[in-house]
Amino acid sequence: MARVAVDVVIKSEILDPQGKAILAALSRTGHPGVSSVRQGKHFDLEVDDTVSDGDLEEIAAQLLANAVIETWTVTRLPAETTGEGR
Amino acid sequence: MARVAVDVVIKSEILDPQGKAILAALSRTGHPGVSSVRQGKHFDLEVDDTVSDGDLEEIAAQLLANAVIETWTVTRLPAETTGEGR
Amino acid sequence: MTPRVGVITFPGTLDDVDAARAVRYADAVPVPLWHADADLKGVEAVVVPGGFSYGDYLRAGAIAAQAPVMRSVIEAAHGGLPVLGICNGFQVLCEAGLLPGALLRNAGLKFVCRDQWLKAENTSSAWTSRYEPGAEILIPLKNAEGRYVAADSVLDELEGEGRVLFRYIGSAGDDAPPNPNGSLHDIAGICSADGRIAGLMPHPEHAVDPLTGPTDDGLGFFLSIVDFLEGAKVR
Amino acid sequence: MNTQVSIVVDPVEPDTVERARATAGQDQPYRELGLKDDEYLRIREILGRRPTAAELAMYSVMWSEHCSYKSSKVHLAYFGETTTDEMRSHMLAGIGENAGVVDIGDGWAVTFKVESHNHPSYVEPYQGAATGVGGIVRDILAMGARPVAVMDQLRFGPADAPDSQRVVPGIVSGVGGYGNSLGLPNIGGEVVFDESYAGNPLVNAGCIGVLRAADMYTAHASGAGNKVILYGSRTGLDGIGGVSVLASDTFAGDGNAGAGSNARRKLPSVQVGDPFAEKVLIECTLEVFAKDLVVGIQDLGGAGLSCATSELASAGDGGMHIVLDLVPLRAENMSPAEILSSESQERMCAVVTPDKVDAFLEVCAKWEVQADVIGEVTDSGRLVITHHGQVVVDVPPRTVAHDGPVYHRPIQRPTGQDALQANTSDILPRPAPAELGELVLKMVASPNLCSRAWVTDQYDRYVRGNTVLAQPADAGIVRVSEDSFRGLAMSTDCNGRYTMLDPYTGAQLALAEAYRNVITTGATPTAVTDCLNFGSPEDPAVMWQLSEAIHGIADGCAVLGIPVTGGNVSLYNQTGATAILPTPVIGVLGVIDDVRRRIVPGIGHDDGETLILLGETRDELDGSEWANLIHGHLGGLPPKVDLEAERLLGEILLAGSRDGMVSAAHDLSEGGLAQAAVEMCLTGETGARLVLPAGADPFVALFSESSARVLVAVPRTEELRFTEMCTMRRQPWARVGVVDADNPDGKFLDIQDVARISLADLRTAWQGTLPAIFGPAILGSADL
Ligand SMILES: Nc1ncnc2c1ncn2[C@@H]1O[C@H](COP(=O)(O)OP(=O)(O)O)[C@@H](O)[C@H]1O
Ligand SMILES: [Mg+2]
Repeated sequence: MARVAVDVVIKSEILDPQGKAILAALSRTGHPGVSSVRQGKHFDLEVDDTVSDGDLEEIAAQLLANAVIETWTVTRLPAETTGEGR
Repeated sequence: MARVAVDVVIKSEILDPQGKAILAALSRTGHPGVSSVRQGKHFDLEVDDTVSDGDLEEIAAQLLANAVIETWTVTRLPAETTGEGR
Repeated sequence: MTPRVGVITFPGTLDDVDAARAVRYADAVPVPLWHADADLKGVEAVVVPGGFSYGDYLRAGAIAAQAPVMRSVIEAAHGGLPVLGICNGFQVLCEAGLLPGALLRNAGLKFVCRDQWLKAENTSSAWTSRYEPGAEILIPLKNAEGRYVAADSVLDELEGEGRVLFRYIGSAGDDAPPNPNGSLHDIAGICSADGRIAGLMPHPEHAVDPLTGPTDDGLGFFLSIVDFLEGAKVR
Repeated sequence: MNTQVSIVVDPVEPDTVERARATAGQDQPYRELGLKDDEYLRIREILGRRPTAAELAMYSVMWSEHCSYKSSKVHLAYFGETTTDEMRSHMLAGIGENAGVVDIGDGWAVTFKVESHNHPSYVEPYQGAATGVGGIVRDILAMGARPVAVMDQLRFGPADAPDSQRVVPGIVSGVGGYGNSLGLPNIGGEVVFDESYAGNPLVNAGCIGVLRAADMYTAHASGAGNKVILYGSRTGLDGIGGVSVLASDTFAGDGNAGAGSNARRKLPSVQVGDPFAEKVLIECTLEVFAKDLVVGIQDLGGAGLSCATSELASAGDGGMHIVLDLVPLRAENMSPAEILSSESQERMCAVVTPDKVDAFLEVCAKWEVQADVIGEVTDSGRLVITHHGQVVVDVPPRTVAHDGPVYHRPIQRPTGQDALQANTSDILPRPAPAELGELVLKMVASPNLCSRAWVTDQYDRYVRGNTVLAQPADAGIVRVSEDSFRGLAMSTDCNGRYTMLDPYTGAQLALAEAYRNVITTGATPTAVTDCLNFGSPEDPAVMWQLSEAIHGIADGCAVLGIPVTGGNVSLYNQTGATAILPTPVIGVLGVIDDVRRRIVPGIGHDDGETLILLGETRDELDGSEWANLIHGHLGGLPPKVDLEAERLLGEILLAGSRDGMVSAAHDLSEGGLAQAAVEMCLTGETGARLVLPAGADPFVALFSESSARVLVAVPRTEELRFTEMCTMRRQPWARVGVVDADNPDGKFLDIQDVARISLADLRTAWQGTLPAIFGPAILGSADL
């Protein structure tokens, strides 16, 4: 069993309405120090040892991300981390 | 200027239908090795030096995540990383 | 003196015209409230209508909950001001902490618009006194994030104190499951302990005239609050 | 391409008019931009020099098929020629404006239009469909109207084709995701599945807007000194994939810019929609209208600023000066060509008198809408655009916006057309009477005839509280405003199979069905729009289909006495060499003076009501859904079209609605009488008994697709009066059954001597199909 994190974000040249709305909210609520927000998707996967990096790449490209407008990163996580703050 | 990643995930006891749907699709498309998928949100922030870790925590807790249903992690990224696959 | 009921408009609010109309149909005066204006204009109750406030891109209602007008509403609500949140409004009230729990993506992952049967559970709240206990009403449901979730302890509390206003019991004219979104305990709406703050996922304001809605079953919410405000009803 | 690198490498020297003069000989990538040699030469002729990169970008996009209608123009002219003054009498704006506008009385006017967004929706289904809705809504807004409803006409490959799993859900949720967020009720549309759309789905989106007749706006920039304000979203690199060749070309050799431009080369010409930005843009725009703050206005759609500036200028006093440095950008160092061609969504361009600029900007600030003065109207007769203080565009605006090329493409009736028409359905084995019951169930469950609820349940039909009829009605109806009972009805239709067999008749059948759908609700048809989806204009056979269809529509409108007020042409819809079925979608707008008398599609008003079939049934099964579903056959001739008969039907239904003689009605189209009867039962959740006319072949009676037919339910007390009216007016009619509301043994559709099917079985068959293929829209807790 391994844990894998896949982060999917909209390509930088493509509009990210979510990020835009959040940035506006932050400046309204007094956080002028934030100059850019992009919202994407975060996936936590649990995979067994049969799943190669190639498989993960394919999974991300085929299912988790939309290659037309998004880019992604695949990260294998050290077993113990839980990926959760508290 | 610093880059910050905030990952927000739904608490494990709460049903995540998106994750379930993706898992189902994965087994249909021949990826039996994946045993669990949870979908959350990923945020890329650009902040200036006036933004403390405390501010980031507040931003995450107040706006980016809802403590009733979600947990989150805040990570300051080394300047150069782009957070994008390709 | 006819009651004055505030109707909030955030950028992205859609059903404010409908909510105002429903208030008028109940012979009260709708008073427009603007998201950026903290002034509640002395209204005696507030409706937070449906829509996609600020786009609802982050989490439904999350950004609206922090708007200046909501800060005033939260304060006034703690002081007993009756508030009804419909759909996005319900989401806003949860995000604002005025009601417990949260509304997540529908179990079916799709936006659902259909005529929904509901069963009245609590008919003593400020917003539901006009309904008979156990009454079944048919009003529109339309949302993508209507799945009510809360910790078991919260659910027990809601059930124990009879704070579930309405439950989903089925849809008109199809074989789809009665619970349209996977809400826990089939919850369609809840209220605060004092029955003054209410949240409902389906849309009573779209069912005030059979010409444009499936029924006029939704009018009860607005008549109830008028009764409440006029003190006509001894609670 | 061998550019004069020595001159063009330096990125600090942009391609200005001055430089264009100095480098007359420089090669330009006009072919990559879709311009033909002669078109490029004409541009050089117009300008008396080579165009700058920015000018080339403007001309190439404005002279494209999509913007210039260069292949269809000569045929579309026929609409004008056939529209009489009488037909024009209620028309406030027609072909040429953003959208047609008709006067509907009481001081109200209506603007409506259907537009295609086919190719983008295949590349990126969700965003393509979403931005399609966004675009048509801005068109309607630009007329000075409040958008009040949307519709969508969708055509896909076979429902069970693998790619449909990607395309169908994506497009449907895109239409819903955008329209729902705007607070516009979706009141109708179409869903059609056919092999020919597999590699080229059709996504047409329609919008209806309402305005006071006196308040109409048009896209023109007059009054030298008036300010040009760009407002809405920022301008980014969206949808400029093609134009990036200019960047790479102009900056060839420059390391960074080269890299950057190569990256841009790969830009998907995909735009991401921001429905929230559009909703705010709508309210903001309606407020500046209400405060009378604008002279002229134009939406930014395809071709972005190139289109808006050149069209505004040429429609006004003919001159305009734009300063690109004032355009708020979302991406760094965009070239003038990129800024001018960007198709970033949710933007509008307004012309405002200087004294009203502040008030205008105030309204925008209230809605948190970015707004900037980017230039002003001049009387120079030229569109001059500067960047970093240098002139990058200096053209006569008309030559960009209106004087594009006009083609007389070769036209050729396909050689196979005769064979196609000769291959009639007579050869197809027909079911035995005993098999008809099963056939009814099979037909109602077919992808083209089954319930559209899986689609329409994803659309908000209630918002704003004026929707009087939406799915599953023949036409959608909305009140023009809450304080009025006056209503608008609209339906759109097209059967591409009929059009394939005979484009002229097929187009008229589409017109006839849309017309019939409107009259079936008790409304009076008033105006027509079209969205002509065809294959490649370079194929003479396709051009024949197009011109035949246009003639069919125009001649049909003349008979019906209602004008075509606008439309849209989408060509190059094909996969490889095979074109889609010719698909001229026709939208008919109707008016109803009192929405309270609308006719509903479901029976159940009263037990024992008589079911009367209006119109004549012939043995017409060529191109039918039966031939398609059971035999995969397409050949022969489409049903006969009789527009006079449709007109008479309209009078009958209007009288029936006015005098309360009709309690329910549903038009007959694909699937014939069987389909209509099933839908009236299921929609009304009430049973019925059908008694087919004596001596009629039950198969033909049930499944023929003869046009000009409507099935109506008539209260017993009104039957005599109604049938006498029909007889008197020579309206063919036949008693074909009764409403069976309180049958003790349950709800059935009982077709005498043929079959008795329970509504439960019919509902399961009718509603089960799309959820089975695309997944249930609703998952109960049980499924979790
Ligand atoms: N893509 C769509 N969007 C909205 N409504 C639709 C769509 N497709 C079909 N509908 C609605 O579903 C109902 C049935 O459609 P259809 O059978 O094509 O109607 P008709 O045959 O009368 O033209 C109609 O009310 C139609 O407007
Ligand atoms: Mg019809």
